[in-house]
Amino acid sequence: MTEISQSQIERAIQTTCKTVLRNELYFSDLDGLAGDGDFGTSLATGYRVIQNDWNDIDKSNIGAMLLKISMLVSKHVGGSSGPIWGTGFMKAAMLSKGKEAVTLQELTDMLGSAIEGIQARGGAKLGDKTLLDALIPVHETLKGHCASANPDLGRALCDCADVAEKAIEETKTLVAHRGRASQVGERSAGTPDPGIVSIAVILNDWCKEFGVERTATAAEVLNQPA
Amino acid sequence: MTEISQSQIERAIQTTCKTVLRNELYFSDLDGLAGDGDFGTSLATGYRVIQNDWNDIDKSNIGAMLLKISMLVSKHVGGSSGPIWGTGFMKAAMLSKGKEAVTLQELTDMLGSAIEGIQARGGAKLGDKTLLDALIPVHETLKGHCASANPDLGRALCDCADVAEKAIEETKTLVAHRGRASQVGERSAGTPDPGIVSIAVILNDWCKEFGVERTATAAEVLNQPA
Amino acid sequence: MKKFVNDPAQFVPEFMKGIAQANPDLLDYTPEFQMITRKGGPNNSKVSIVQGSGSGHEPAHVMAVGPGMLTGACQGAVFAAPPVDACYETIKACASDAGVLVLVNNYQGDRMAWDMATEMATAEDINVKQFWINDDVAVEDSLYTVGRRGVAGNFFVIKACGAAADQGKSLDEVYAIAEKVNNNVRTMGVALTSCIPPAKGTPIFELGDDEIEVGVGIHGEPGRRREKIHSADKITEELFEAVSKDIPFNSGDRIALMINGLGGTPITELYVMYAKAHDLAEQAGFTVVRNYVGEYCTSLEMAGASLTILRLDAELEALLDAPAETAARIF
Amino acid sequence: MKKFVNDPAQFVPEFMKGIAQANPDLLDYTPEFQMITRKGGPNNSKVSIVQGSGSGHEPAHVMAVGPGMLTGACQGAVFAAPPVDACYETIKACASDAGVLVLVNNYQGDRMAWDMATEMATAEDINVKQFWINDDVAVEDSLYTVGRRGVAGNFFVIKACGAAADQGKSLDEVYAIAEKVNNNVRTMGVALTSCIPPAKGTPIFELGDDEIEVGVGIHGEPGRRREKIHSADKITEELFEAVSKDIPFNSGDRIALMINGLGGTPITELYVMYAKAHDLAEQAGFTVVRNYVGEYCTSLEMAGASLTILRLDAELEALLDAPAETAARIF
Ligand SMILES: Nc1ncnc2c1ncn2[C@@H]1O[C@H](COP(=O)(O)OP(=O)(O)O)[C@@H](O)[C@H]1O
Ligand SMILES: Nc1ncnc2c1ncn2[C@@H]1O[C@H](COP(=O)(O)OP(=O)(O)O)[C@@H](O)[C@H]1O
Ligand SMILES: [Mg+2]
Ligand SMILES: [Mg+2]
Ligand SMILES: [Mg+2]
Ligand SMILES: [Mg+2]
Repeated sequence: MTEISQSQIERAIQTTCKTVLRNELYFSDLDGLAGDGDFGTSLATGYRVIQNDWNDIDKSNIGAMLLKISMLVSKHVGGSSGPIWGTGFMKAAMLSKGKEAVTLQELTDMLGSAIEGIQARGGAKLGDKTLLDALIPVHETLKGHCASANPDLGRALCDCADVAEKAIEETKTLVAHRGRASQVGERSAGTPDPGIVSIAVILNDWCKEFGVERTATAAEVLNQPA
Repeated sequence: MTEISQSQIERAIQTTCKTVLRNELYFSDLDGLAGDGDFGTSLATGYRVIQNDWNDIDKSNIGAMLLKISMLVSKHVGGSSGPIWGTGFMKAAMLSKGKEAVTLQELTDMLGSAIEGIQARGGAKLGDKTLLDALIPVHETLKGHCASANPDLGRALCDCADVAEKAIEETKTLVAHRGRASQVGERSAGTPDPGIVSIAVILNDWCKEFGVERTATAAEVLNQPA
Repeated sequence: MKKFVNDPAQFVPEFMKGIAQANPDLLDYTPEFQMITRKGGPNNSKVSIVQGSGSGHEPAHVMAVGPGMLTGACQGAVFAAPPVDACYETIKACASDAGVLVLVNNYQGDRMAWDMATEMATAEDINVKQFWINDDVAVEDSLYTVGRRGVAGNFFVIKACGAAADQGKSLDEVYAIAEKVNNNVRTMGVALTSCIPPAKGTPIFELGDDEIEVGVGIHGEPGRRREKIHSADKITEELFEAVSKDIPFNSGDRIALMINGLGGTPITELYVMYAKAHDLAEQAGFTVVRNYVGEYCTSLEMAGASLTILRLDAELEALLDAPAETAARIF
Repeated sequence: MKKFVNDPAQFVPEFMKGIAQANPDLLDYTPEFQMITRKGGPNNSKVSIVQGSGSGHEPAHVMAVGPGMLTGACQGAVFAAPPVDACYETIKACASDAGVLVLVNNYQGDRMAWDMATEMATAEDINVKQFWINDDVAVEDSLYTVGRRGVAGNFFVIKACGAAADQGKSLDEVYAIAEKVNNNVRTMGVALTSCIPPAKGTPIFELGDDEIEVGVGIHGEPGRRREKIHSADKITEELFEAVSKDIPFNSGDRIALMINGLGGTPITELYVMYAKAHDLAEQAGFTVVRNYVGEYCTSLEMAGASLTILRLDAELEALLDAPAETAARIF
């Protein structure tokens, strides 16, 4: 079955660092519309350390690397994002312990486990207007590709970016039920969720990094700083 | 020699109550231009009590009455105005102890003693831009009238009102050297001193009360609320 | 934004450094985790009490560390829960054979961070219990699925638990006291102005020149409603009504009464409110046994106040009476 | 103007009522003279310390009454000296065979009121001495013919004299301590915003969005200059420089260091300043023996702070150490 190498995962993470740092203010501004405006800064604080400490991160295998990343997040990211992203990396690390490559099925399971962990940690479900509203459809998409005889990684990534982007628009009118945005009640309706936007933007940047052609359509993805 | 009766002094004080209460905000606004804006309120607090307690004030003689008024001021008027006006009434009371009428000379001496007391109390001298810059010329004017063979009370009052009014304009350009206004330095130059204005306004109202014809000319006296 | 700040990103570490420098005999400061602990660390025969939350509520959290109060606390960025590791390190630094009670205001970010930290500490055989404080009556139920917020009532939970722990009570006993205080304490706040988080540089919300936010949260969360400003007495009545009807408190109750300033309101205005609140308490048949007027749980420089009522019994009265010492002090 | 007030004319009596209701075991309140005295009155074998000034500087003045601090104090309207009678009644209520020390900040209105009150009391054979506090270095000389202003250094004069009096020192000895503290204490403040006296309803002065007033007075009097805002460190340096060069203080001095909030500035910003001031003190070779960060002498809700340095000796250190209790308290 189609494999994803450790070096591909490393590239994805390095790309994510750049995406998050470039969007620090933009993500915080989005969070400011209905939340407390700390999302971009909290996330960037962690990814800045990942980028700076990149050479010191244990890369003996995927699991070890993801575990270390989860630890850096736990140490440096505050707010709700620390536990959410830290839990996600931790769960993915546990399913990739000792591995130097993972199959698409394994990657899909890693994401599934991350989603379960995030749900257990924060109690959010689909439709609560959190980044799970992007991650869950992405996970479903990956499951679909796993089921095909000879899955194409590029096609899979492109489809994931599409569903994440779609989630932005689809959840915009919802009222947030989790996180600080949930405490402004109706005021959160009509604004995009910064967590969902961040997932869509990251996936879109991955497409670019891995040479997967795709045209973003959501304003929130197009608007991100160059 | 020309006498001033206790009832005339009572009328003058009652008139002063009305003048001060009517001008509470106006005097405070003037004080606000270069000071702390409490002059009108501080003074009105005292004169309101004098007006309300009027019937209970000991009127067995001029001295007893002025002593009681000095006590009411000491009890109710704060800021610099309490000690200044309280001292003035106290000194005047001491020179009119037991008297049911005073000569113009005695009245002049009462004012002189009040001025001395205020100077001893607050250390201000002529030209420091305080109400002494009105009271001292008024005192000089009274001394002049005393020197005449048969002084005319109405003329004397009118002349006093004139010199007090003149003091407003003459001191406007000075920098205050006493009171809170002195702490704004140069900023006090160009604004009239509220204490001087209050003396001019009171004397002008006494003219009206005692049927002395006079036309006020200073804007600050003309501007007072009707 | 006009504030005494240098680099807004360094605001929290800089003020924590100041607190540490000002209290060398009382506190230890670990900059790596924005953590402050009692000088000399935990006492193995006493339960430790720890807390940690976003910054901006001082003296709440790190300035509540000291004898008779918290054993240790860590701070996140302004209004953001601390990172998991800071929470974990705080538990570890305060680990005691008698156990550790994590006593935190109920917000999602804080809950998640302390949950993870507690799991990590438990995995290392540290005996940890958690308790979530949620005294804010402003938000009744609803949408706000993480539950009611913890605000100034926090002070009473810490004070009572800190005293009980220092008296040698067991972890279960201290936990029971936390429960008792939390069950008997209610708060509601009102904002006259928003605050400005230094890193954000702009107000969290906008209020008109004549508007107040009734039921505001300590991070500037909206409350029950926005209204035209009215007299101190009327505002105090509204807070008193909402708070006293919530449990409800009953005639004959012995109470502690707190008027807490949100950061930008001078003490005199708090006493104007206290005078009214005290009268209302007496009219309601409560006996005001203790009172607290000042800043206990703030929201940066927000102008505003909250009113807290705690129902007392002999045990709680004795615990509030017990001596305590923190960085928040006068002399 | 958004404040917790009812009728602005009743602001002072209402907050004083609140202070009294909140401290029934500590204080007596005489509304007629806006006067607060220690419960039980003066002790005939101890010197009494009294003070009184305009309101708006709380906890200064009436909230400084209590064991180890003032025997009594009275308040005028906001920023206005109290009426003479209030001063006289305060001296009378605190009259002691050991004598009364009137300890007041140096402002014209206050001086005149206390001068008259002192004369009246002396005429009744009460043994009264006066001492005028003038620690503000902002205004150097000049025009301001009533002399330098008294500001936050006030706290140290009260604390030391209060302790000395309670230890049984004679009137002359307590007076000598007031002199010693005043000779060794210096302060300068800075405002980020103006305050609004409730009865006035408008700001005392206007500052641009990026301006600060360096050397501001506690009634909003102008200071040395108006400048663009800069970092907390730079502002603290400027205050430290002005204050420490004034006496001057010398390397090797043992000092008490105070960062005093003017009313609207949160405690965290004060600690950012404290961190810098502490470092500067160490660099200057001073030993910071005691420190005070919080509100001691305010200007209503003004955002701003002042920095105070007091040079210590063994006697003053012991006096600052002595126990004291006032309405300003945490627990
Ligand atoms: N319980 C939750 N589960 C999953 N994601 C969440 C949850 N709460 C918030 N989020 C996501 O986190 C983002 C906000 O992160 P952050 O600003 O760090 O948290 P907070 O809301 O506590 O300030 C939201 O946009 C949302 O996508
Ligand atoms: N030392 C003084 N001697 C005489 N009059 C004074 C003195 N200081 C101030 N005044 C007068 O008092 C007026 C202000 O009174 P008030 O506002 O009560 O005092 P303060 O300046 O202390 O606020 C001034 O306009 C001035 O005329
Ligand atoms: Mg957020
Ligand atoms: Mg004035
Ligand atoms: Mg947050
Ligand atoms: Mg005044």
